[in-house]
Amino acid sequence: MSTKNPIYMDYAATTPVDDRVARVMCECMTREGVFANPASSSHQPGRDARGRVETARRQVAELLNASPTEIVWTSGATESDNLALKGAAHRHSARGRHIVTSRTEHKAVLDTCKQLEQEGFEVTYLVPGSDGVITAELVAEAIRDDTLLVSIMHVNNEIGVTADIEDIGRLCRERHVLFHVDAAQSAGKLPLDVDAMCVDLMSVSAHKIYGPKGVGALYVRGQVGNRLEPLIHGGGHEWGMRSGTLATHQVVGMGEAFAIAQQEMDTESRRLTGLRHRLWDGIRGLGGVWLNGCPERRAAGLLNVSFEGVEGESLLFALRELAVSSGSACTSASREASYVLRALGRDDQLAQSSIRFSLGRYSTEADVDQCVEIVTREVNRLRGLAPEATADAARDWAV
Amino acid sequence: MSTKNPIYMDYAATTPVDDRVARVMCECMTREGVFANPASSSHQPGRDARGRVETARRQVAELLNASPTEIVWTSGATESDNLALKGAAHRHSARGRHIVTSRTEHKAVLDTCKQLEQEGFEVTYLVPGSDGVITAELVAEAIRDDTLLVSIMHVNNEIGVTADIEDIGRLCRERHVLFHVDAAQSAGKLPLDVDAMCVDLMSVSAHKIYGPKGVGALYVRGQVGNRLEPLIHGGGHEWGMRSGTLATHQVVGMGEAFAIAQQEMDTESRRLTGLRHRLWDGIRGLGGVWLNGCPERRAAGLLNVSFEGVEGESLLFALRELAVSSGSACTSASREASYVLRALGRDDQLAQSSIRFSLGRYSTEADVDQCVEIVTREVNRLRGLAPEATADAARDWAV
Amino acid sequence: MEDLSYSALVRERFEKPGNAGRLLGDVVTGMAGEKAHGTRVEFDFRLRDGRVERARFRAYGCPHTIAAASWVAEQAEGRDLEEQGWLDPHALADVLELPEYKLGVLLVVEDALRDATSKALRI
Amino acid sequence: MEDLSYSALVRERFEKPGNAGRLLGDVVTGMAGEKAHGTRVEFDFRLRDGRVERARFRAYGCPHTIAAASWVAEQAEGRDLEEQGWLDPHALADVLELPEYKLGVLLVVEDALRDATSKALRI
Ligand SMILES: Cc1ncc(COP(=O)(O)O)c(C=O)c1O
Ligand SMILES: Cc1ncc(COP(=O)(O)O)c(C=O)c1O
Repeated sequence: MSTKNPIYMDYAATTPVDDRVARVMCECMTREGVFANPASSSHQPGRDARGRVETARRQVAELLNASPTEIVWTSGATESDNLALKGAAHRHSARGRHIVTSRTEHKAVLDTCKQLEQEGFEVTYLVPGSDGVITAELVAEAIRDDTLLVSIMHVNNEIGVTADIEDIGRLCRERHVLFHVDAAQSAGKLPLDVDAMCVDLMSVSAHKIYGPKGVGALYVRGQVGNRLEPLIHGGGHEWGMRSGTLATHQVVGMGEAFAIAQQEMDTESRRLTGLRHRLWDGIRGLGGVWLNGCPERRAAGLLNVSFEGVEGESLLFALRELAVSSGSACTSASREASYVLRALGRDDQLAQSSIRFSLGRYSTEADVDQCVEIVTREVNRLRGLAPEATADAARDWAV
Repeated sequence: MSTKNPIYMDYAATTPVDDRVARVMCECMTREGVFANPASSSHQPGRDARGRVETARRQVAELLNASPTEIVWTSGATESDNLALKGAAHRHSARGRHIVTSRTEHKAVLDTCKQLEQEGFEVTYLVPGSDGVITAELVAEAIRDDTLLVSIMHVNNEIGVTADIEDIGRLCRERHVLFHVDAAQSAGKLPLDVDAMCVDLMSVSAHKIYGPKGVGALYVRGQVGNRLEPLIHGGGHEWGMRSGTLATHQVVGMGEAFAIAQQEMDTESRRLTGLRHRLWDGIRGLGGVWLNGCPERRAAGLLNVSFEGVEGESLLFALRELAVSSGSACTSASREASYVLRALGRDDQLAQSSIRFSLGRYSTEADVDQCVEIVTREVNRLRGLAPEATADAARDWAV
Repeated sequence: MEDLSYSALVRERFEKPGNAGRLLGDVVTGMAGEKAHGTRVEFDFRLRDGRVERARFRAYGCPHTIAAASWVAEQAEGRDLEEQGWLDPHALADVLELPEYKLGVLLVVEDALRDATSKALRI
Repeated sequence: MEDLSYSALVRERFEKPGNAGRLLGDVVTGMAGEKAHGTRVEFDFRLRDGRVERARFRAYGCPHTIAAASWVAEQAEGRDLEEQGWLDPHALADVLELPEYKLGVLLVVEDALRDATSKALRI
């Protein structure tokens, strides 16, 4: 079995840069290209670079239905999440010191919240139902008079389930609470509209949607000015909210990636939904498999499945012809089960025997069919090696 | 006069990506390349990406004579400076709450210090002599019992002058004070050795040395572990000091750029010193010109000159066949004179009539000769348009 | 996951685990571990003249568990039941090039072997 | 520096400023501004029959200053000294497409013109 070129099914972890995006990036790198510093306003090459940066800003703004002056470039959604939460908490703590988020958020939000707790903020972590959906009702129960900010992700990166963003947004608007949405997994995949969604802050990243890694943006509602306390000081770029030399090729790549995604969203989303159904239909034939998260409310290309009767590490190794993510963080000494799957109520053992398949722009029917074949063969093989389900094991599966 | 392709003499602002660097970056972007997430340890493409990241880390470490586990990837020197100063101040404030830096530091350090002052830290801003050199004596006078950190840049980005880094480092080591060096302008241009320099923290950037914009690193002395309070939380990448998906193509580009710079440093430095002398010899023929900063202790390619008798904005516009930086920050309504030149004692008017010429890898003798010709022609022309030196003006020039 | 760089022997045994399966008829079965804790190992022994004539294993666990159980089942065949302690988990860890933190799974394999052996001796 | 996008007229006059220089002999010189503040403008007028026969300017300042001084020197030629207030800085700002924050430099130009005119009238 060759593991040279596994079938890539980890688009939720990152995507390759689209060739069209790579092309415009390469125009902004070398001597022949637009390489100058966009902050070098004293000469034409610098102003040319600034022009490219501002075009990209419009492209990103358009996808979110925002104004270009509301887009702040960052180094990725992790930084955007940090800037949104810390920046709002530090700037607006007079409004209150309570934050609402959920247990199934990305670590970029959770670890930032933990840091804010250290600084004296209070955080409520919502627990979704077994379908993984964070509803407006859950949020409504948690909002208090001193709630400053609600931070809920749009599409969960592990299970692909979407939250009730518009309802939550409306609620936050009514209750005069700032609303941050981590849209790293939805930007370019689901329609976004910061007005319709009543969003005040929205984090996006380029590399989840065929742009480069290492660049993202934060949407910040409102007029130009210091609306957030910056994380990174030094010269006052980006309306004082984020200093540092702008990486022209990176933001230009992000702009192009967002423009392409906007154009192709509808057809691509239908195509991926079809592929995902084909994949699930193939895998469920195995029996003893569980779909994690609500089956309907989900991003097109993401499928997270728990496999009964096979151990997680062996499953992952057996599937090494596939580039997929597992339900456990493989660190050297411990195999911690996914905190997202555990929040949904999966027990450790089943969470560890879970695989996230995420499809994308270059996934084909042939990939899916081959994937189904490999999964079927290997899960059957491993189950064949395993002891019969004992009373003990049966208890495990009754989740 | 065509301004289509001005002669690029702004290498201190940013450099184009070297073709050799662009090539390795392109290997890590598209479908055919090493595009996976370096954090995706569950599959081979992810492990391949991690491998490339770690090779790059060794390349960067080597240039600094550091160990790879002491290199933390960031989005650039601005972030590195912020992480170094805030990270050390927040983690080690028990050591004291006093910081020593200089008036001629980059805004990434100065604005960060201002922020720390807001938080209750006390900062001493050293003022160099008219040669711009920050000496160990200056630092020694400022260090107190409660001094936590000294932050001094190696090469000044506006005037190219070098600080007494080794002496300052030895002093800090003796006094048990942390020592941060902003080496954004010296990495790859002057020999660096974190041990010989007794440096605890060192900021570097890729785009000043023919790598990509948007990636940098912070050297953090010592054993693996949370040595600094992170700015950006979320998953605990980079030994907990900097979270976020690593941008493979960016760090790989930085690694390659550093490796190339290390190889070519000696010959290139001699070549650029020659070009700089040629440029200065040409320009000084004009008369009424002042070299800013110490004439000897400087980075090879940087020359900052004040021109008497010509107004800054007109000078810059007249020199638009050259891509150079000016001694004033051109913002729409105000033309603030360079705070660095002012710290050296230049008055506002002369500071505004200053030009930074910075040469680099693609600068040629022909470029320099053409530059001298243009500068001579235009300065003479503008001086010809100006009123004679009045008593008032003569006073100006007697700086 | 540089840690998932399994040794050649582990890979081979994981792919084509010798002595996997179950023995029918007159066998003793030793077992140890719990699936809920990630590792479960069972050995079937068919005995003849105080020896293990045939041995088969079943395992739920990581690749090292499967490889180790397969190796042990193979090595058990033909051995005198009185030969105790022939399995040295540390030596096996060396053979399979196990990372240290995986020693625990070998102890489960060893327990299952002991269980089978002691049941066999009791017959 | 989108702000450095000078209008075509400013560019033209900056490149080839008409009426630059100095008049020798019997002239009046008006002046305003200080180099130390970034703008200094001087006009030389040669008079004949109560008119400005020739006008020349010298300027230290931004491109707008140079362009404006050149324009004013050109426009001044041939004018009756008694014709006051022909220079409307706001109108000139429009002609040169000056950004609003640059109005200050036009006032210096206007002051220099006034100074020259009033000196001329006093002769
Ligand atoms: C939901 C979510 N938020 C944040 C991030 C972090 O984004 P980045 O990789 O751009 O730092 C990711 C992906 O890694 C994500 O899936
Ligand atoms: C001395 C110095 N420090 C810091 C920086 C900031 O680096 P970066 O552009 O990578 O954010 C620069 C250049 O911009 C610099 O010259």
